[in-house]
Amino acid sequence: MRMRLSPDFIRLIIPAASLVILLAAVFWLQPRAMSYMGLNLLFNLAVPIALATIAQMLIIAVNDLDLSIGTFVSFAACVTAVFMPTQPLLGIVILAAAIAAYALIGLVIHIRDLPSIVVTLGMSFVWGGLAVLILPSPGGQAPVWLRGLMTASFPGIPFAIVASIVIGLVAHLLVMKSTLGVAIRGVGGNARSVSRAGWSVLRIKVAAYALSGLFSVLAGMALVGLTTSADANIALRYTLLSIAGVILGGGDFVGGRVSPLGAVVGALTLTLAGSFLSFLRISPDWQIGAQGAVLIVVLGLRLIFSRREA
Amino acid sequence: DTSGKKIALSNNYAGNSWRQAMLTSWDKVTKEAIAANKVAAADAFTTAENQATEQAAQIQNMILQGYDAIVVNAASPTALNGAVKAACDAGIVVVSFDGIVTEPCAWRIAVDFKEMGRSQIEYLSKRLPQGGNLLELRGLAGVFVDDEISAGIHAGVKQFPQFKIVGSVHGDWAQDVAQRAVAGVLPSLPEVAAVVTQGGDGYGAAQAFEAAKRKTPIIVMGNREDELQWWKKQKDANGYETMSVSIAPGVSTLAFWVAQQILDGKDVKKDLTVPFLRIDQANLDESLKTTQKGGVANVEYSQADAEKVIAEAK
Amino acid sequence: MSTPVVAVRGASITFGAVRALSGVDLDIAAGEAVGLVGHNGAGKSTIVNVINGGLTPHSGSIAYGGAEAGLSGVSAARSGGVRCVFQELSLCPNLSIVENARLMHAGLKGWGWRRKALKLVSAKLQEIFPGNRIECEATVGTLSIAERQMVEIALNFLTVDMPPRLVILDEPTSSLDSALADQLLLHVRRFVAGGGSVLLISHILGEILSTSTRVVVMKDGGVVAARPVADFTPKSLVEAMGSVIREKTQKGTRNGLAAAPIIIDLPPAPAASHRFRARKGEIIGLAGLGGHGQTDMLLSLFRARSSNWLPHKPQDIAFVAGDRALNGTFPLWSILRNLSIGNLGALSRRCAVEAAQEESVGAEWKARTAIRTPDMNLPILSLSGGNQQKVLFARALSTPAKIVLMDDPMRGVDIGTKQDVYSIIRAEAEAGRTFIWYSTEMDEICLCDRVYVFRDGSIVAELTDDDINEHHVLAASFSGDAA
Amino acid sequence: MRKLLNSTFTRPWIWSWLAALVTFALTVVVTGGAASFSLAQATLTFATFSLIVGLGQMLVITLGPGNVDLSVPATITLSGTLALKFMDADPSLILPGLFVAIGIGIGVGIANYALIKLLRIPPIIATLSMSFLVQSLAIWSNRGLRIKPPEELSAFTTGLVFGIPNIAVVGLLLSAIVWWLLDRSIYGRWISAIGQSPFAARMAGIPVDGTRFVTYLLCAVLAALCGYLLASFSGGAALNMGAEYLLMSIAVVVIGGSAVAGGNSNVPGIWGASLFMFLVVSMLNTYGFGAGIRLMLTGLIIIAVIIAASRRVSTR
Ligand SMILES: Nc1ncnc2c1ncn2[C@@H]1O[C@H](COP(=O)(O)OP(=O)(O)OP(=O)(O)O)[C@@H](O)[C@H]1O
Ligand SMILES: Nc1ncnc2c1ncn2[C@@H]1O[C@H](COP(=O)(O)OP(=O)(O)OP(=O)(O)O)[C@@H](O)[C@H]1O
Ligand SMILES: [Mg+2]
Ligand SMILES: [Mg+2]
Repeated sequence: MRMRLSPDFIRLIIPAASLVILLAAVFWLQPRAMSYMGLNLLFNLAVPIALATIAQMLIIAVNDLDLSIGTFVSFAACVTAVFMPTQPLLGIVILAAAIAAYALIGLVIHIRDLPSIVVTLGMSFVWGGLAVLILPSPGGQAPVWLRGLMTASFPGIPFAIVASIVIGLVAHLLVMKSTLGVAIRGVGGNARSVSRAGWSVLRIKVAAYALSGLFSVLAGMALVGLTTSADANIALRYTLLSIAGVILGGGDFVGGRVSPLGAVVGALTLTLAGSFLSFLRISPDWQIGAQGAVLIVVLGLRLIFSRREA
Repeated sequence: DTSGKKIALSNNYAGNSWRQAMLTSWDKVTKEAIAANKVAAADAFTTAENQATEQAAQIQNMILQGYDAIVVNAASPTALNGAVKAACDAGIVVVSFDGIVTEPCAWRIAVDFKEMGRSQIEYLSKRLPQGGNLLELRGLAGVFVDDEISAGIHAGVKQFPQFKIVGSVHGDWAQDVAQRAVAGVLPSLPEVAAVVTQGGDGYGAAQAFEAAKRKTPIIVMGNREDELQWWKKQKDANGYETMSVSIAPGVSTLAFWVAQQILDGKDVKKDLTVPFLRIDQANLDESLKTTQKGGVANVEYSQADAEKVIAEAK
Repeated sequence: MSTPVVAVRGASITFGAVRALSGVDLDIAAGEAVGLVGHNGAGKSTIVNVINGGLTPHSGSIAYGGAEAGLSGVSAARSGGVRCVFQELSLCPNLSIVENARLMHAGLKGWGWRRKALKLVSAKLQEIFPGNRIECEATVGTLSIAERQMVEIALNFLTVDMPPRLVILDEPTSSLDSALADQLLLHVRRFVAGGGSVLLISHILGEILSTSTRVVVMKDGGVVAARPVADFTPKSLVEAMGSVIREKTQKGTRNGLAAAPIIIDLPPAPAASHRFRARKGEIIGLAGLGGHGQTDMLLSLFRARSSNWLPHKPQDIAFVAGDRALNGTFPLWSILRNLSIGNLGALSRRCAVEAAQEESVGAEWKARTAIRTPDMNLPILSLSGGNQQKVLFARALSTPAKIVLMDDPMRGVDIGTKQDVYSIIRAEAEAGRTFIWYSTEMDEICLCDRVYVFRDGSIVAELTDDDINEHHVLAASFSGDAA
Repeated sequence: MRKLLNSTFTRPWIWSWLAALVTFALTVVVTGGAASFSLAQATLTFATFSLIVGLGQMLVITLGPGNVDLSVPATITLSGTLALKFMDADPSLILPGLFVAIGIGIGVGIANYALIKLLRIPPIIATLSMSFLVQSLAIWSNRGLRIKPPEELSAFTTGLVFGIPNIAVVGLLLSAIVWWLLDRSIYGRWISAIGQSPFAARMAGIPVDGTRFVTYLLCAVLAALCGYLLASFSGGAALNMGAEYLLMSIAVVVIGGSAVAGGNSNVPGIWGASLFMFLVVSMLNTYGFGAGIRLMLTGLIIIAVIIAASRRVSTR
């Protein structure tokens, strides 16, 4: 009898192994990183990416893909930086409306049976436009409490690590353990059987989109807390990063197979990959290429662990 | 004595000739400085994509790497403040240039982008005293430089009300995007007397006018070699006249020397300005000669230049 | 008699040009096992969907005995205690069995639902299929088709906060081997004896006759007969369905087979003793319990003989899928395109497909395999399950391939068509084609010239000629040696 | 007649054409009829570049969920840069320069598929990683210096025949070829089958890997071709010349009515969508909206077109 590793386990072990290997490499290159401050500096910018990755994962879990996460996070960051310090109520209302808009997108996509890629592609222009309208040139300011939260120091464990663990656990409970999570993944796995069991696929999808919007908003706020201000293009890269994070974390594009813990680890890995490269001191010409090479190597690692498929 | 100090360049974008020239200048000047034992190291870093978040991470890594000074061309004037503050707190000197940062603990070597925009209109007011229609070619929406230059242009139009902006398009500072955007609006525009630009997009605009078989207006150029070539060709053929203005990519080397001076214990004001580099009909030929084929008109700075700029600011 | 569990009155449904149901009446009372039979495309799955609430009839009505008032569609059916095992598997492959149970049963909620579900499901699985080795925490995607079918059946018989009143089984045995099928039918009888009702659909008439209390026969969207089971014999049942029973296709001894050249010769697997050999023109059966390596063997044979990189011509090997949805049909395409894809090389000139030739080949095979459709250009999904299977069959047979691999291809094909296909296979084999045929049905195994019995992934017995019978096959699949 | 109308409106590509026509009309209303000819010419010219990359992207997207080539922008940049550097304004090297560009496309395509196949990296991430490498190669190879194309080539790419831009004629030719491939050839059937179910395709005897490989190759070659033409057209290659075409290539495919889930695609739609994408920006520029409003409207119009297009198609 051949050994049977549970697919969930395999899903998690690959990103975790990549992270550990990369971290070891970074420590070796730069022993100074092996400190409280060092870990914080290495990982704190991964916190918003991790949140955005969870947001993307929720969409991927229902077999859709969100190309607007980057602009949406930028938009949320702009709203946070512009309104939160002075008119917190208005800021909250706008962000809540944005989450509602996300839910609405889910609704439209389901009712009209539209390809999510196109709708979110269109929405990425809309969010980008709104962000430019709110904040035509970079600026704004992080609310004091948010800045305080994002730079909070815990004794012993750096904030970035605490935050990542909390995000991972909350997402795990939500997506893997809760009934809603089961329903969301069920829609990704076989929407027809979910609806035959008497569920409203529409509601599940709307919930998934709304949750995704919520996590994106949190990502935008976390980002502002770290950078202290926003601009309309601040998080454009999160779209691709979040997709890469989900895949790196062991998720699949279709079939509702996702792993929240893996996604967070994936986000950390991606962030760490960038640092690893700066520590290597490659010629500027090749620094961009090296990012690609690292992605390839990290993803190539999956091969070692997942030889079983074929 | 700064011979043991290490300086890093944090750059967020390498995707155009200007940035490439900037990196080349840095490389050239810092190599000499290291050879002359002025500093111990001067490494350049570029992010994969033009994103503030990535650059913030890059700066945080530089803190870990133990650089004594960080010279940054920032993706956003404010989004790096968190990382810059962390660097300052770690006792690192931060000098920003071109794309400056607003964090008070950092030094700024600023170009007066507003003035760069306004001066274009001023120049045009001399060429076209009776005024005329303007087409404004902008950069990337939501980016600080774009907003500043555009504000300057609009201030200029207020100052010289005989001009009227009849169209404004975003060329994203990319030649082909600019060409496409201009070609798209051109049919809807009345006679255009001049095109005001943000640098480097003039050639694309010229081609769009040519393709649409419209009369070539006065196009303000941005110091790219191909623009200057085109200008010269026009000048030789029919006495075409314009001006060209942009920030010199070599300003990175000025920032380098300023950082070195600060590390050396010099008292340096937080805000310094550099003039932009302007080319006129008179010095066109000369500038063309010194500009690399396919590159950008450039000036590199020496330690003495830096000392002069610092002294002037006092 | 009390109110029926479900009462369908005059239900009609049309899909475009196809009239799938025309005024069907169907009552199912408590304690009744209704056997539903009919040719492929007769409308069986459609009436199932109507009862289940998934399809609203265009005319006619449907009422559930115990349903709460004011509900409609799926929720009305579910509150009326109607459960349904669909013809195509419908579990979420990415979820665990327990999570699938949660989706299917709204009552499984609150803290500790996982533990509760685990207990309920494993108990039910043991009850229906004693001795199974399914782990309830496993992800459904890692199970074999038979195991998935077992899980789906168990989930539908589950009592969470309300016992099921009517369980619909749409061809539940098509992917189970005979031992499992017997266990299921036994459970059905127990369930019915306990006062539940079952609607059982099957093309295997033995199952219908042994298990149901009443038999309903459908033909072309209408009910043509509905009588107690005692009124039917196998022969009269087939006649009621509109097929004329034919002579059972006889094997007859075929001379000269032993001398035919060997075209496949595989060394035995490490643990096994038997070589796998196939001769030109032979029909080889792969028998044994479901999921013991027969499909894997077919897949590896296919992979070894067809290139993944270069187009190979002429095509040497063809495959008929059993699991249509997974590796058979192309859902966006028409019937014609689904049929012709296997043999495009022959239908084209200079790499361009010739429409006229494609049409004519389509028409030819539509006639030969009796595909029930008004137009070959309709989407493949408009066909009933059995008819889709025929298209896959035609796809393989229309190629010039010398070897045809068949992965339990008669799943859900009605008797009339089966007989037709059997004779086509015979004729093609006479003409020199080799068939390698995995089947879960003993009748089909008995049609083969030679049979390999599989257990735990390797061949444990080889049967020839008169040795091929149910007894020997079963003995080999359980004990591992041919009697 | 009614039936004909009905069947036209169920064509997935009709909506992108309608959208293009409406935006054209709305623009011309402002500019006055006289400008319509030059607007049409500009539209045809610039739409062709999106069209050429869109064609390649469409073939890849047809391969099914998760298949998309994100290395298109970098390939455009690299082929433009290297081809122009190779020709160095020498007219006798125009044809060899074209081969250099195509060679680059082939190289990138092979590398892409090697990553996908050998390392089993999902295509989106594989091509993204590859694009970083290719972009680095472009930076390294000439550090962003702008080299002029040969005079003749530049004249050809900006020239007209009977009032139609040469570039558009090239685009028409390429789309005819791709149309034939998709609609008539065995290859078209194969990619469509793979897009619907790779496993079923394999079992139907289709050489799945070979077909997918050729598809990624075609996409990269088309992108490289676009880079060659674009660099020649705009008077030199720039390191950021491809950036625009990442979202653009995907947008024209989906707005054009190809199924994002794969298996179904069409060429006329890409034409309509390419024209539309250029015209939308022109229209909004013409109306003088600010950047924020313009972006928002672009997005809303795209969504509106998609919703309109979805109405009829889903009746099956
Ligand atoms: N995409 C960009 N993002 C951020 N800043 C940019 C970008 N492009 C140019 N800049 C900055 O804008 C200013 C003006 O640059 P400029 O427009 O002269 O370069 P460019 O025209 O893009 O070069 P090229 O013509 O070679 O493409 C500089 O500070 C430059 O660093
Ligand atoms: N979605 C659909 N669109 C068009 N026609 C359909 C659709 N579903 C079923 N049909 C048609 O309705 C008829 C009845 O189909 P149904 O699936 O009920 O047959 P069946 O009796 O279950 O056959 P089988 O034994 O092959 O499963 C068939 O002719 C089929 O082609
Ligand atoms: Mg430029
Ligand atoms: Mg059926």
